[in-house]
Parts: sequence; structure tokens; C-alpha cells
Amino acid sequence: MKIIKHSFDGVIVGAGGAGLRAAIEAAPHMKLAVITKLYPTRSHTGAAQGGMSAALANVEEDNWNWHAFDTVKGSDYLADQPAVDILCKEAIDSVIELEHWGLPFSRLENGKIAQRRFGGHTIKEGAAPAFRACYAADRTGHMILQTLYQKCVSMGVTFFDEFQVLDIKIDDGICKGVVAYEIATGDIHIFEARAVTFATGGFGKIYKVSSNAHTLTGDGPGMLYQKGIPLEDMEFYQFHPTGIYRLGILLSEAARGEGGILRNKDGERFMERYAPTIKDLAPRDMVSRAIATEINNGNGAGPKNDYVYLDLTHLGAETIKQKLPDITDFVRTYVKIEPINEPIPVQPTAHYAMGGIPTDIYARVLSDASGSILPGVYSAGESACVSVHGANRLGTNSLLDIVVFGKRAGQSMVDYVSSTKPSSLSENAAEELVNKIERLLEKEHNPEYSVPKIREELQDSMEENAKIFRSDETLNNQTKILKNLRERYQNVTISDKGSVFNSELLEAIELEYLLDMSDTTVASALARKESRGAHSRIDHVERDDKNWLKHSFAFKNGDEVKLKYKDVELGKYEPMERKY
Amino acid sequence: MDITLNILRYNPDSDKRGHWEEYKLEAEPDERILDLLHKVKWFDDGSLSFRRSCAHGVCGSDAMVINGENMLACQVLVKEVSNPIKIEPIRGLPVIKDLVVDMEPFFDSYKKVLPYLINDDEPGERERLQSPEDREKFEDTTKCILCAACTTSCPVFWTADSYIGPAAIVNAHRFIYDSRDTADKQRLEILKDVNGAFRCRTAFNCTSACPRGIQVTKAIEDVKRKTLTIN
Amino acid sequence: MLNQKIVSSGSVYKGRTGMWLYIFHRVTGVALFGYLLLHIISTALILLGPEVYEGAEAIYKNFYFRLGEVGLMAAVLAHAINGLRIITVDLWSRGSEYQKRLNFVSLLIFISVFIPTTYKMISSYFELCIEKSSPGTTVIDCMTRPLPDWKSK
Amino acid sequence: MSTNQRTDWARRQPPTGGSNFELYAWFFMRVSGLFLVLLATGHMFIMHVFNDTLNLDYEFVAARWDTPYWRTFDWLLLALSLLHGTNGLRIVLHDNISNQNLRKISLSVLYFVSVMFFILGTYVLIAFVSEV
Ligand SMILES: Cc1cc2nc3c(=O)[nH]c(=O)nc-3n(C[C@H](O)[C@H](O)[C@H](O)COP(=O)(O)OP(=O)(O)OC[C@H]3O[C@@H](n4cnc5c(N)ncnc54)[C@H](O)[C@@H]3O)c2cc1C
Ligand code: HEM
Ligand code: SF4
Ligand code: F3S
Ligand code: FES
Repeated sequence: MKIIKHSFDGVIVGAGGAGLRAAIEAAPHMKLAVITKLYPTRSHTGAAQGGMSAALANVEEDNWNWHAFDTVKGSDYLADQPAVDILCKEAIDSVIELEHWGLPFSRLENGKIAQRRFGGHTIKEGAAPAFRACYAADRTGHMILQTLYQKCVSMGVTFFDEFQVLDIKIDDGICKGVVAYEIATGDIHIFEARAVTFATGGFGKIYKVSSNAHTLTGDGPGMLYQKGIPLEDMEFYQFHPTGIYRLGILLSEAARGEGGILRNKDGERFMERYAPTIKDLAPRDMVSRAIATEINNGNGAGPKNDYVYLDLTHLGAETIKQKLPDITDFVRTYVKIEPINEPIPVQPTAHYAMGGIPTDIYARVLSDASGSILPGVYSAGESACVSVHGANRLGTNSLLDIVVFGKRAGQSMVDYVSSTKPSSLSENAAEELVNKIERLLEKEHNPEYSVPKIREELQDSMEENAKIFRSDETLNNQTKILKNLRERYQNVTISDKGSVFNSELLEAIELEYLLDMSDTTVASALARKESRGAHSRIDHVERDDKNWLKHSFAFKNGDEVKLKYKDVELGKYEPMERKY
Repeated sequence: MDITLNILRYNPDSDKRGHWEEYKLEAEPDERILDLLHKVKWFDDGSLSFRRSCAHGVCGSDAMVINGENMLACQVLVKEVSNPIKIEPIRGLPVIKDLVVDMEPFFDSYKKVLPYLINDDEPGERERLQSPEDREKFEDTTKCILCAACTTSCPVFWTADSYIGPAAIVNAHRFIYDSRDTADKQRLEILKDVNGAFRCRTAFNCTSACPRGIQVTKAIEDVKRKTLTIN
Repeated sequence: MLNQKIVSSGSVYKGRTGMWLYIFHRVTGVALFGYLLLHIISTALILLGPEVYEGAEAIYKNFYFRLGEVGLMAAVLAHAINGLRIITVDLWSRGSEYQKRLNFVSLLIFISVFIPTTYKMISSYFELCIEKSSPGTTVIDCMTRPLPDWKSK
Repeated sequence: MSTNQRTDWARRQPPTGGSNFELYAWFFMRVSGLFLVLLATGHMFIMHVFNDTLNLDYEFVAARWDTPYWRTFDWLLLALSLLHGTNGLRIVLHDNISNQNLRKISLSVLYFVSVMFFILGTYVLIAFVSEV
């Protein structure tokens, strides 16, 4: 194991949409490195399908204030409204900027960017569904990721591909750099850097059925959590209504935006009962709950009554081919049915983390619930919680989030770097990590304590106890299970002792992050005695603005989670009942 | 269903040569090949290395030779291939370990074709306009996920690794046929090189290998003809 | 590609028709080039006068060589027809869309040209052989023995 | 393995030294191919199908080369197939020999052989005078 040292002004961890956007902003102004455990184009941003919203008003009248209203309402009023205003206002320029960089949006007849409808987006504060989501067929995320990467290539941004960051160095509350593991060789690289942005994406792999990639294990939040930085709003995890049955592969909301309909086993369009005005285009938390309720009431289809149908058969072959080519291909590949003729079996799938590393509107990481800033550390994208999504994210707002706040993270890095002096890290900065790795490599392998075993139990139990519907009972249960898993994790062993592409080693380290994510999710969920957005308690079904209009901050306290709270920043929109 | 997996293993730390390793396992017919690899890795031999991420054919991590053909392991179901299943790393790129190959030469080729929009005109406040017809012209080649299945299926690339490869040409096509781009001449200039588009001998392996269904050979032919008409 | 050789499995890539046609075109092309060189030499001998030239040509006058000539014909025809197919794919903007059909059509054209030419070449050999040889010569004799030299008779 | 740190490919200036050689070579293969269909298959049919090579002798060739028409035909065939074949082999060698020196040597041999054969063939076609 060699130890190699690099010196940079700034480092960006993660090359998904958020990381790349930050890089484009920061690269011209500093010595910058982007470190990513996957080749940039493999990031999960590329899986995003439906679109990114901006009130361009290309199809019909629109206004960013309406977009903000929808976002706040969709968030169940937990979002911080000043941040939402920024998101929705800067959305417009962000989309145009991406277009200028080459993003091949689908087009209207007049040559402008095409826009489609999406769940929870309305005009005139709820009057009717809005055409707001800019898209490129059903591979919008793919195009965003490609375009941002292309832009970075054209700028000559420095990448460290397939380097996994495993430690951040904070001295006296000031960021000094990160330590990374080169996957192809097993070498350790120390990166001196004053400014570090975490854009490591989500952590959907805490659940069994998930639309997330195998690599989405919450590395960024996990790393910071272990250093004592809190994680915000972890109880709010979004379940997307339409994952392919059992596989969890996502079928974008665009399917419903284009007119797809959800049906139960009797063929009934059940969303009419749950959201009479916008029906199938209600926000995700509501639709997921509706599906779960249908299934619980015995209205699910199939031998186990555990799924419902997404019906696209009335859309016609041409629309499907033009607007939903990829997702219908997924159905053909993995379920072997023809979506033009047959409805598709779907079930809610773990999808998006509203919570994460707490940041302010400049993407600066907060070190406590009172708003103190951790100098030099930034976060953007799914790993961060600004919070613009509150208790429930609206579809298309995340692709927006990654570019708007990715850019801000980059700008903040520039500001910080230009006003500070280079920091230095000593050779022994890698010590902690080297010890961790050597422990894993030296310990004799015992299959009882293998990574997959612990991880599988974790995912199964989280699926069982902390998914759409939660209660004191399930969450207490899960707390015990997690405690047990954590104990077993202390003894985790691996069989691969090699230095080249040792992915088993990395999976072992990632498992700890998954445990951190689960601990904080369950602890925050257990404490929050109300139902709001994606967090629904069957023992506290009402929203409780009096006591709970606040963000939870989960701190690491030994092996326990300590919770603190921070008030929501309100604005124009007073909390009101959320009906569609 | 009983499955036999034969995997071509190679560990640079301990092996002088690649060797076949056999694994027997239980699988459902509609499981992905990637799931089988995971089963082997997680419950049999943890040292097996392969790349993967999205598990549904959109990230391009897991191109490999499955029963003699390039595929994404996450995109093929057990029932679609004959048993025993033979798995090898993709060809023409140096193997790092097991099914993991060095992708750097591949990405270097990609970067050679100026894979980004070039247009120095002031774009203005709003989007550049593009008609749906113009947009359609390069739709096919925007789908590329840089998985390298095409390039490593190309018989010319196996023998001549200096060939820039179909994937790079596909990505050049994406911009050459974009009405907003102004640098088609520059890209065609690059692709005129000995190792450029004219190296392609229309073997069509790339087209059959592409997991995104891109008409790769057609894109290459478009580029060749365009070069011909521009000069 | 040192590393490749270490890891190489020796197994064959299951390419489709296009890949085999590419290999086939290359093999026939190289073979034809080789033959072309030989052919130039043997033809050049003509400058040395009738004896030398015909002496050299006489080597060719047996049944095995006729089979070789059929093979040569096959190579030229196949390379030519496949070459035309490649030209179509290259120069016609929709050629690659019709790749499978073009393969099939090429095969059909090849068969429909190759069979009659082969028939003509083989039957003509036996006709000449039986006509020029002493009475009683059988088809088998024609196949096993060199032809008589009827010119210098 | 070296680190993947790279900045060297950042550039926007047009690549230099764009020669059209490969383009023309590629196009030439197609055009010469078309001519060769007439010339090479034509030649094959004349020699092997309409005539029989068993009848091929000095006189036959002499009679054929009596007309400048056939000498031109054969010379075109010689020139085009040599050029077409040489360029084809050039590509084959490029594909299969990655060692730069070895490639240079084998290409030189190829070009030398082709030129010699072209000279030889041309000389035969010009110098031949029937002795009969
Ligand atoms: C199937 C699917 C469809 C979606 N559709 C939509 C949609 O239509 N509209 C919408 O708005 N949103 C959508 N989303 C959500 C949205 O795509 C994601 O939230 C967003 O792309 C996240 O981007 P990111 O940049 O934060 O992270 P990612 O794109 O996930 O990138 C994470 C990066 O971090 C790197 N990384 C992680 N850990 C480490 C480490 N330890 N060291 C180094 N690098 C590391 C990875 O290599 C990767 O480059 C969808 C999500 C999914 C899963
Ligand atoms: C009869 C008509 C002929 C036609 C239509 C024809 C056509 C072609 C074409 C189109 C190619 C290019 C293949 C590609 O780029 O994929 C080619 C290659 C080639 N031809 Fe011909 N050709 C003919 C005759 C000949 C002859 C007579 C020779 C021998 C001297 C020959 C030798 C070659 C060689 C060596 C190649 C290179 C093969 C490769 O690169 O794989 N061809 N031919
Ligand atoms: S063209 Fe197809 S096969 Fe080639 S890299 Fe792109 S997606 Fe993969
Ligand atoms: S396989 Fe290779 S030869 Fe051309 S058609 Fe595809 S690049
Ligand atoms: S794992 Fe992403 S393409 Fe297969």
C-alpha cells in the first residue's frame, strides 16, 4: 500500500450532476480535483428519467412563484422557503445554461424546449397540472450528466476516476482535505485541500427494493456523521410509487405525466378516491401511500396481492415510442411484457433522500442545529439537505437542485479559496484510514460476519419496519435490530485480501455508512410523532405544525443518535392543509 | 433452476495467466446475470471483481463477454442465455482483475473527438432554437452510455488497439449532426486519421453489441460519407 | 497488449454474419493478392518464348489444378460480390439499415453465378480430357492423371 | 498503474496535420473495386468460362495481345488490382502489426514488391512481341 500526496485548493467528492456542476463553476478559479468512485458518466444522475422543472412557460403561462408554491406545498411545508425561492427562480437560467452547453432537450414545433406535466406541479397555485418539466425523452438525467461531463472535458477539469474518498480531515473545525483509496491499486492518496464539496448522491441501498444504484451508500453523509456533523431530516425518505414489481427499477412519473393511469386488481382508477383533482399526478408520498393502502386493503393484484398496475395501453404506440422509450424498454427487458398492450405491475420503491448533510443556501455545511458553519466544507445534490424538498420532494426538482446548488457549492468554494491560505496535511493524515483497511485485511475471514449477510438483514429489516408506514412499534423493533447489526459489524470480515480492485473491502466500509444512514433515519423517525410528507406514522396520522414544524438534526453520540431541532424558515406561504 | 457459471478469472497479485473457474448455483429464470455474479461474490467467492452500479442498463459499468458476445450483465436474464454460462472480460483493453478492464484507453479515444458542443456565437438570453426534425437527426447517438460494448466487440479494435473505436465515432456523430454545433469540420478532421473512422470495415459487431440499440454502424457510415462530401 | 495475451481465453467471439464476412473478405483479398503475384510471374515467362511459357503452363493442366481454379473463381466472385455489398453499405445512406437483406442478396447472387460457372469449368475439363485422350479414358482417369499434351503431338 | 489525473487533453484548437490520405484510400478502394468487377471478374470469365485455360497457350496470348485493346485491358487490370491489393494489405498490416518498427519494415517490403511487380507486368505488356 503506497501513500501518495496531492495538493489542491479544492476537491469535489462525487461526479454526479451536483459534483460536475460545482466543478464547472470552480475549476477556472483554483487548482481543483474531482474525485469519484465511479467513472463520472456512471453516476446515478444518469438514471434520472422524467425531467427537470423550470417555469419557462414554453407551452403555457407559467411563473416561478407558482413553482415555488408547488414545491413548498409538496414539501408539506417543511421546506425552507428562501431556499425554495432560489431553487425556482434560478431554475430558469439553469435550464437555459444547460441548453447552451449542448443538452439535447426534446423540442416543441417552434424549436423551443419541450415541457411536460409532472406530479404535484400546477399552475395558479393548484388550478390545474402545469407543463413545467423540461425533458429529453425519458432520459433527462442521462443527458444532464453527459452534458455536464462534456463541459468538464472541454474545460480540462482534473478527474480522479475510480478513487473512493473514505475520510475527511478536519482540524480545529477547519477543513484540511480528504483521504482516498485508489480502487485499481489499493494505494492511499492524501488530498490537501481547503475547500471540499461532498456530492456523493443518495443512500437508497438501506432498503431492499430501491431505484438506487448499488453504489449509492451514503458515503458523504456517513463520513461527515462519523466526524460529528449532524444529518438533517433523515426520517424523510421518498418512496416512488411506480417501481417495477420486485426489482424496484423506476418507471418515471413522466409515464403518468403523459397520461398513464394507476389501477388496482379490479382495474379501478383508485387515485380518483385519494386526490380527486389531480388524481394520478398527486405528489409521490400521497400516491405511494394510496398504493400501499390499496395493497393493505386486499386490492393489490397478483397471487400475493402485492402490486398494482400502471396502465399505458391507451397512450398509443407512437406516444410511447416518442416520449417514454427507455422505461418501456426496461419493462420489455425485465418483465417481458409489452407495455403498449398490457398494464405493468408496479410497487413503491425506495427512491430519494430528502435528508442529508445540512447546508445553507450557499451550500455551506452546517455543524449544528443553530446554523454554525463548518468552514471549507460544502455539499450539494442528493447528499445535501438545504432544505428545498422538505418532507417530500416533487418530481423533477432534484435534477434542478443538483444544478442550482451544485453551482452555488462551486461559487462558495471559489469565495472561500480566494480568501484563505493553502492548508497542509501531514503524511500521517492517512493513518486512521490505513488502520481501518489493515484491520479488515488482516482479520481472518468468518462467513458469519460477512458484509452481504449483515447488509441483507439490514435491507430486509428496513424494508419491513421503516418504509412507507411506520409506528412506534416497528421503529422500536428496528432500533433493536440495528443495534444488533451494528454489534455484528464490529466483527465484520472479508475474504479478499488483495490490493487490486478489492470491491469487497469497499463494500465493507460502505456498509458502515449504510448503518449510519439507517440509524439516523430510524431515530429521527421514531422521535417525530406526526405524519408529514413521506414520513407517515400510523400511530400519529395528523400533521402537527405546532410541535413539529422543524427540521431534525441527528448527531452521532457514541453508538447512539442524539437529536436536536431547528425551526423551518417560512416565507410567503403559510402552512395549510395539503389537498389535491 | 441449476446454473453453472464459468468465469475467466485473473488476479495480478497471484496469477500468471487467466484461468476458468466454475461455480454452481441456484437461480430464478428471470434473474439478471448481474444477480448471479453478485451471488458468487457475496456467498461464494468474495474476491471476484467486476464493475456495476445502476443494475438496469443505464450506467454502462458492466459490459462483459457473456457466452461469447458483449452484453451488459444487468440487462440479460438467466432464461435468455444457454446454460452453462461463460463470462469473460471485454476484449482489446488490458485486464486489471477478473472482469475489470482498464477503461482509460477507451475514454482517451472518446476525449479525442471533442465530445462537447462547440459554438462560439453568443447564444442570448434564451435557449437556442432547434426544430424537432433537427433534434431527431442525432437522437440515436445521444443515447450512448460509454459502456464500451461496441468498441470491444470490434474485430478491428482487437487487432489494432490504436483504432479510435465505434464509441468515439458515435459520440462525434452526436455533435456533428447537432444543428447547434459548429465544429463538424474539426471532428471530421480528427476522424480522417489512420486510426479514425476509415479504419472501420463494417463488421457490424458493434451494432449488435450496443445495449442501447444505437445503430452504431449507421452512425459511422454517416460520418464517413459526411467526410467524403466535405472534402 | 501483453496483458491481453496473459488473460486471453482462446474462445471465439460470437460475432454475427458481418464479422465473418469481414474476415472472409480479408482472407480472400490477401489470397487474391498472393495469387496475383504468382500469376504475374507465370505470365511474364512468356517473354522467354513459347517453350518456357507452355512448360510452365503445363504444370497447371491437371484436375487438382482445375479444382484450384474453381476455388480461385469462388474467391474472386465472393470478394467481388461482397465488395459490392460493402460499397453499397458505405455509399448508400440507407445501406446499413438493410444490412441483413444485403447479406442475403449477396449470398443469392454468389450462388446463382458460382454454380453455373463451376459446372461449366468442371464439365469443360472432362469434355476436353476425354476428347483429347486416347479412347477408353474414363472420368476417373481424367481426375487422377495429368492431361496429355495435345499441343506438341 | 499511473494515476488517472490528466489535464493534457484539454484543448479546443483544431487538430493539426489533417491529411486526406485515408479518405482517398478508402474511396479509391470502392472505386477500384467497381472497376475490378468489370476487369477482374471479366478476365476470369473470359479465361475460365468462355474459354478454357486448358487451351491457354503461347499462341492464344499472342493473338490476344495482338490488339492494343487487350493489352490496355490487361494493363488496367494489373495496375488496379496491384494498387487495390497493396492498399488492402497496407490496412491488414496496419491492423495486425502493432510494433512500429516491424510495421515500417513490412510496409516497405510490401511497397517494394508491389512496385517491382508493377514494373515487371508493365514491361511484359509493352515488350512482348510474338515469335510466332
Ligand atoms: C431512477 C431514478 C430516476 C430519477 N428521476 C428523476 C427525475 O426525473 N427528475 C429529478 O429531478 N430527479 C430524479 N431523480 C433523482 C435525481 O436523479 C438524483 O437525486 C440526482 O441525480 C442525484 O445527483 P447527485 O449528483 O447528487 O448524485 P449522483 O448522481 O448519485 O452522484 C454521486 C457521485 O458521487 C460519487 N461518490 C459517491 N461516494 C463516493 C466516495 N466515497 N468517493 C468518491 N466518490 C463518491 C459517485 O461516484 C458519483 O459520481 C431520479 C433518481 C433515480 C434513482
Ligand atoms: C473483383 C472486384 C473487387 C471488388 C469489388 C473489391 C472490393 C473491395 C472492397 C470494397 C474492399 C474494401 C473492404 C473494406 O474496406 O471493408 C476490398 C478490400 C480488399 N481487396 Fe478487393 N475487390 C475486388 C478485387 C480484388 C482483387 C483482385 C484483389 C487482389 C489483388 C483484392 C484484394 C483486396 C484486399 C487485400 C483487400 C483488403 C481487405 C481488408 O482490408 O480486409 N480485391 N476489396
Ligand atoms: S454506442 Fe452503444 S455499445 Fe457503444 S459505448 Fe455507446 S452505448 Fe455502449
Ligand atoms: S464492429 Fe468495427 S469494423 Fe466497423 S462496423 Fe463496427 S466498428
Ligand atoms: S450496472 Fe449499470 S449498466 Fe449494468
